[in-house]
Amino acid sequence: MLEARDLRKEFGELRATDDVSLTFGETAGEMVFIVGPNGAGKTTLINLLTGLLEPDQGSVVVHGEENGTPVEEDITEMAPEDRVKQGLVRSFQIVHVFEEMTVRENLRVAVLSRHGKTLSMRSVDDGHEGVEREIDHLLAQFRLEDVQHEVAETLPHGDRKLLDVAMSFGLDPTYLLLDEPTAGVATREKEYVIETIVEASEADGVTTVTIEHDMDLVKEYADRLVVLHEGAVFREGDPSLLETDSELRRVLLGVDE
Amino acid sequence: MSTLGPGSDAGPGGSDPLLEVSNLTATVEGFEVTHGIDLEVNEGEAVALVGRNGAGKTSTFRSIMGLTPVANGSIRLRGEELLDMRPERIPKRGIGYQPESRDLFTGMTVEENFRLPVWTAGKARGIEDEDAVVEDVFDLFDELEERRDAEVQNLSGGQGKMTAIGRALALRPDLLILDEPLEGLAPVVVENVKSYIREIIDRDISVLIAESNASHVPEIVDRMYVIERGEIVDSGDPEALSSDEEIQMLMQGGGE
Amino acid sequence: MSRFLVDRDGETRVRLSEGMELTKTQSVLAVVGLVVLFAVPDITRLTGLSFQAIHRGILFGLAAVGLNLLLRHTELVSFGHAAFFGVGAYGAAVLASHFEVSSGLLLLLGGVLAATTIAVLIGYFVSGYLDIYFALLTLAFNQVLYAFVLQSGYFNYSDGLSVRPDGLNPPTLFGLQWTSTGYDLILYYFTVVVLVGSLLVMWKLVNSPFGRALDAIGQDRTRARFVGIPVEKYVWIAFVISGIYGGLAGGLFALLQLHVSPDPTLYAFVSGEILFMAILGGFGTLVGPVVGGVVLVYLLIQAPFYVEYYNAVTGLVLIGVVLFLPEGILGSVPKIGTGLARRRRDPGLLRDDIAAIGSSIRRGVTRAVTTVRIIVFGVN
Amino acid sequence: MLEHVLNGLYYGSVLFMIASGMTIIFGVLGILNLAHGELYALGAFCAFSIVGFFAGQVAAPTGPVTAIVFALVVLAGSLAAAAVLLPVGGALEATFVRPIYDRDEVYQLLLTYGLLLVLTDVMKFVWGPSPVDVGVFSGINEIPTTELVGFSYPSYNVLVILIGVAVFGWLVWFFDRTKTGRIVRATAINREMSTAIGVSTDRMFTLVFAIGAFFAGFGGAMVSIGPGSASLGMGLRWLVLSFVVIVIGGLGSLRGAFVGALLVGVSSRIVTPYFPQLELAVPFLLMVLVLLVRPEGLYGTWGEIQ
Amino acid sequence: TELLEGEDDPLADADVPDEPVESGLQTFTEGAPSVLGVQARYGAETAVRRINENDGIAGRQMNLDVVEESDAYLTNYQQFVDDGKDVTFGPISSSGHAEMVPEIEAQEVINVSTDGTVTTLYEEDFPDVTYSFRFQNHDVMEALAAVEQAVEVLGADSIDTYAGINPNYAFGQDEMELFSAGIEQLTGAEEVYSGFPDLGTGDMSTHITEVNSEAPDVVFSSCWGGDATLLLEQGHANDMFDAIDVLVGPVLYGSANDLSEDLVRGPIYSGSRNFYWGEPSTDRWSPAADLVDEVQSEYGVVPTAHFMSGYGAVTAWATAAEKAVRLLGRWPEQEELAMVLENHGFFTPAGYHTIGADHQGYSNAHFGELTWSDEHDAAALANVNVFAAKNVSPPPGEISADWIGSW
Ligand SMILES: Nc1ncnc2c1ncn2[C@@H]1O[C@H](COP(=O)(O)OP(=O)(O)OP(=O)(O)O)[C@@H](O)[C@H]1O
Ligand SMILES: Nc1ncnc2c1ncn2[C@@H]1O[C@H](COP(=O)(O)OP(=O)(O)OP(=O)(O)O)[C@@H](O)[C@H]1O
Ligand SMILES: [Mg+2]
Ligand SMILES: [Mg+2]
Repeated sequence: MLEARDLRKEFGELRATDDVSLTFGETAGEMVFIVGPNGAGKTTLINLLTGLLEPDQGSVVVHGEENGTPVEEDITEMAPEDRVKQGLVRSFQIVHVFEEMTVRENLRVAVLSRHGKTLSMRSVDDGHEGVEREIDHLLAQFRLEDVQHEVAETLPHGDRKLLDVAMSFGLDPTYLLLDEPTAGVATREKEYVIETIVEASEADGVTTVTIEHDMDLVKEYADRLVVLHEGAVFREGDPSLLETDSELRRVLLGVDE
Repeated sequence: MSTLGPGSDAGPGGSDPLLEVSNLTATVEGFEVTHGIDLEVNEGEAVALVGRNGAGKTSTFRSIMGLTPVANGSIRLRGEELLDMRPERIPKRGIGYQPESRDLFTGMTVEENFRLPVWTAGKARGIEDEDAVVEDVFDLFDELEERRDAEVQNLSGGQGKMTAIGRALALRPDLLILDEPLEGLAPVVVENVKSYIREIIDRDISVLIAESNASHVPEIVDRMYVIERGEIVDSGDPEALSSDEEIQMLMQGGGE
Repeated sequence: MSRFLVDRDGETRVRLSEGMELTKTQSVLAVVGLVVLFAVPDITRLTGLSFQAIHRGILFGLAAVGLNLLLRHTELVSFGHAAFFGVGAYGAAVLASHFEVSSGLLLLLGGVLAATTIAVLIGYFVSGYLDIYFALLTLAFNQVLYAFVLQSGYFNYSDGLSVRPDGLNPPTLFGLQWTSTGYDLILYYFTVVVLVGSLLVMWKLVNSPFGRALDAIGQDRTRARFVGIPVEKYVWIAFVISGIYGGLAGGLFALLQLHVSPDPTLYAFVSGEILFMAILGGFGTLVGPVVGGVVLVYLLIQAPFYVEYYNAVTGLVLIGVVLFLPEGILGSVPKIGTGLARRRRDPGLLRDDIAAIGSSIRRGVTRAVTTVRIIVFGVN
Repeated sequence: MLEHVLNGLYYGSVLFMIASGMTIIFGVLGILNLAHGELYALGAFCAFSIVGFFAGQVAAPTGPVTAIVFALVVLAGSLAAAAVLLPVGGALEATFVRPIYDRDEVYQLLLTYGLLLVLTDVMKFVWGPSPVDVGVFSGINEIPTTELVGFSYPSYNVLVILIGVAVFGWLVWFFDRTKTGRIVRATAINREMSTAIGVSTDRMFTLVFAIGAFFAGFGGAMVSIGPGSASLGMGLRWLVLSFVVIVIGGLGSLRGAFVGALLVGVSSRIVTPYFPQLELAVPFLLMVLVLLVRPEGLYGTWGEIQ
Repeated sequence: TELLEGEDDPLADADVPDEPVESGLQTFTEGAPSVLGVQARYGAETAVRRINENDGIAGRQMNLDVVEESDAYLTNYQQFVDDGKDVTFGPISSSGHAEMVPEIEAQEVINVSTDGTVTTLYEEDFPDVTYSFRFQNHDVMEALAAVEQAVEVLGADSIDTYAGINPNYAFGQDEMELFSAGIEQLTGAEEVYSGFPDLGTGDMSTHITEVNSEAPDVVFSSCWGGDATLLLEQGHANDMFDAIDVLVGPVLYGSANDLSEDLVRGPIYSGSRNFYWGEPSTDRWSPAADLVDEVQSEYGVVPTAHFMSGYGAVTAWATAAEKAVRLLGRWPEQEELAMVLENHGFFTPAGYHTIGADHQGYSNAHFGELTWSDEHDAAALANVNVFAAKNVSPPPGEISADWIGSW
């Protein structure tokens, strides 16, 4: 279980994250969606959880179990790469991929890293069979086989986004934090993405936290909904809130009822 | 008359279209991204270019502004070929451009972002009273009035979009090109921006808009083109086209 | 297919070891390169080219190969590689003149160890910096080191130290005391062996997962971090490796010059030169920096013997490479190759080339004249 | 102590004039111009010829009034010398630098290094291989500022400090207050959008390069009419020091360059008498310290460089 | 020829090749140190020109190639040897010379260095060499001549404090050390400040300020070239010459062509190396008497000490070669010529020189007051003192520091 405790982040005057306390993955394989208006602090929250930003206050805690007794570890100070090793993995709203590598090479870096092989001196072309098979699997999962030898920077926007998400999957996450994984992805591919997320959470018990603007998707897939507004948690609960909570509908959708 | 009307050298407005793009093929880093685009914007008309991500809308606009190399074709403004022109002359001929990403002049205030085009192209656009033009823009976007001295990087998404549109307007353009002016905005903000665009059109400025979400389009424009894989596949009345099933299928890939 | 030939992508390749394969053209080029390297002493005797200058160029080229690990893969521009070159050289010199160590190999080892230590230290501080801040921070450490050596009696100030353990004779190589010419030759062949070995190691390195991780860091640090790569640590390791190459080159340089003083080894401009060698030869290639090293050193050292305006000659060569060989000397070879092949088939293209060069020169001149006119007379 | 501080301010002012040109070129064009030191040297050589000619037209000073006239003539001469750098800088930018803006930045390094070497030999061709000195320094020192300061101190140094402050003031005024300056800044921030509002970016870049060259040349003129002389290779030391200054100050920041230059100047002049061994290392140690504490330099960024 | 007079000329019958002697000089040909190097080049070229106008060396003409020494001393020397030079001259740089000595011994082609003033080079580092020589007088001589001059001007009793401003590299540090040793030995004076501005710096004001505040009796400076001009300019501007009693600087005079009339005012003394102007007397020996005019009309400058370094290095070798031919009846081998060069004595316009058994040059040292010469439109020296070689340089084989200690 991943927990945000009283997280606060300020940019000058602006409080982008305002004492947020949340837990994710109380039940393994939970699918949480984070929604909220532009500038609500969604991305900032994920940045704090994954270590891209340091909170001004509060902590990030991972709960686990050791010999049957629950243990908690404060990872607020932990470097992002070490969080990744703990299974805390993310994708980016603004695509971050290795621009000059092909799709396959991009995935290879992720998979090699997961296997802890990045210090190996064995040639990448030979003898990392398991790795190559995993890459093939990822390529198939995200329908990227056709472009596997294309260089990332020449890909259309949608494919780049897919690649970004695919790399996160290649890291074998326990907690997967996805920042608008479907934004800018065409309808058909959107479904692959969501389905892959569902598959991961159901089959592998991955807890996913997804930022999403498309309320139809949220309604369909969310186990739980978190609404952020002006940096703070505005609502938390069942996705049906989107239909029933008029205050929420006003803030989020601009619908006055 | 409003100082925001078309510039002094507005032509007699005969049957010639204001902007005529024909057989345009643009290249990005050696790749053809549009193939033989034909489109027209007449004086006082609002036209939309609609298509999904990667269809070639931005590339077409950038070609018009001289920012993306053109392999083939012609782009004429009132009959004058823009392709032979150095890119910085194009705004001076009367095209104002709001790019897809905000691309504001960061570190400068909102007001300065409005003054800059007047300084650079004011003479060519026949602007005599700089302040009047700037005040007019602020009149149009009165939310920006109180943010006048804010540096633009501190603006919210909606305010930034408005500043980008206002900067294009400060040129006193004859033709305003808006690349996805509604994208990435909260639904509330979308409504506001839409009404501004209608107001601009009411001031006799021709408008060319790119949209990846066809649902907004009928409320704003007179006519629309549908672009797919770098080619114009359809054009006509926005209401009719938007309800067309096939077009809807095509558009579903559109962004948020 | 035999043990040494493999088929990949429909092409037969020569396989050196696991994961190290060369295409046919590459193998031919490699063999030719090796033959030329080993024949340098004879070639220079026959042609009157300067043997010493080529030897020196190869050493700087070796340092540039190390620097290129940072430049090409982590995309960091180091302006401070003379630090390792210089410390490598001084390491050897101190052992020879203060401790009278007479074995050349021990001196070299000492130099490399010293350079490694310095690289570990400097790398610790700079590995978190990017772009020009990285460049200038490395430069600053380089200059601090230079100033320190220049001020220090232990290093004999600007006069530097001799690398002659007994005061007069060069160190022993492989346990033997050689005559002057013999020493130069043996040292040269030793250098070539070291060079080839270092290139193979570098090749292995950049084609390993570690090399890919460095590429990843260079292309997107944030992403690299979020696939679990400890970015600073890896940059640090790469920095040290590239420092070791610098130290190795510097140690060999000490053995070649037999005297080490601060200006030719430790000064910031030497750092610049090492960087320029990598770019000149083609920093996108493995061997390019060596070519760049030989070319630049040769120009810098030998041009004064032939022309009065030798700086301008070197400068024009560099400008020419930048404008006409966009990937550096070696990096542009494939393009030139295909270009030449096309021209052989269609000589008419040659005329176009000449016309193109002519018009580009004309355009440049017109632009410059217009500019001057605007600035001077304020009119267009 | 006060004298050491003044010495530092004097040194820092010269440093600023050279570094300011570099920081402008880097801030707007994104080019780390290695040939900048040679532009500075060129200014020094031009000052030798032009100031020498000007000064030859007036009699050597005999009293305070003639000294002031003399100083004005010399100042006019150095401005004229620096003005030579305007077309030179512009032409260099248009012919050599412009074709490579879109290339990998390392090629810019190699190209400007090539220019550095060529410029050196151009100067060798025009002025010969040996150093030259106009020798008007003592004439300017006839201006009686000594009484103003309250103790014996060279008037020239005071003059240079004043000029340094004036140059800084002018640059800030130009980039912050004038329309052209604001347009240049806008161009630096976003090249494409500047084109889209009608800016000729080519011309702006040429202008900026020319201005940068002008200040390098003016700095060179200050050194050459001062106690120093103009010699081939004089630019290298200042090139490296300019790097240090603009990095300490924060890339692309004029204010940073000013503060950085004065900081380097004053600290090295105060430290030197007590720790003579540190004279060479002080600027670099200062830079390392500043960067370890503030990795982005003292002042934020200016222009498009992050 | 000038070099030999007499009826039965052993040279006429000597077995000497026809082709010209090939020689190479490496020196600083551009930039700040060219103040020294260009003079050395002029000197070497003048010597060669005079040799060739006078039927060469035992009938052989002499060619001279010049190359910039930059920091490629070793490669330069090797290239000269590869090109088949019979002899090489230079460099000026001290570290460069030190670096070259063993290589010269290995290549066995004589090199006569023009400067290369590392004190310990021939005393301790290479006491027993064959092919490597240094024309320049033992560099201890310049620092000690400066000591003697200071004592001569002020008197040993009135020198209580001294200071130094010297360039920040081995030469400057060596010179200051020697000067300190000498002046403390002679007067018991105390060092109050010693600063080392960077070589080729643009500003020395901080050191001058410090000297002013200490107001020592004597300031010693081994600054040369642009640094010398800078020191004098800033010294005047900061009224340093009011604060101190004398400035002694052996290499200041090297900038004779760059100093202006107002700069040489004040208690400034220079000279030392192979000074030849007015002292030694030039009126009876035409090679000396014509020299200044010849150089002025040929190059537009007055010759300085480094001119004599170039001139002397060439002359040392050429006269020795001719002596060897006369002795052997044929052109000597390198080794034979090297033997002749040891303890070889010869004249230049700067007086009589010998190359000691330790391979370095010895001659009288001269020191005088810096003045202005309207005739030559350049700086000159007046009231020149002559210090005999044995008073300012240790005998061959002795270590300078020990020798000074024994004063
Ligand atoms: N580095 C920063 N410096 C200053 N302000 C920042 C920074 N990063 C984010 N902000 C501000 O913090 C607020 C929250 O930003 P955040 O990116 O978390 O929003 P979001 O909810 O992800 O919005 P969107 O849906 O538009 O992506 C915004 O007002 C933003 O402008
Ligand atoms: N730098 C580039 N290199 C290669 N291809 C590119 C590059 N930039 C754009 N493209 C390609 O050009 C095509 C057209 O892109 P364009 O930006 O014009 O589309 P668009 O219709 O504006 O899409 P969007 O709705 O996402 O803004 C796309 O297929 C894109 O992948
Ligand atoms: Mg976000
Ligand atoms: Mg677009």
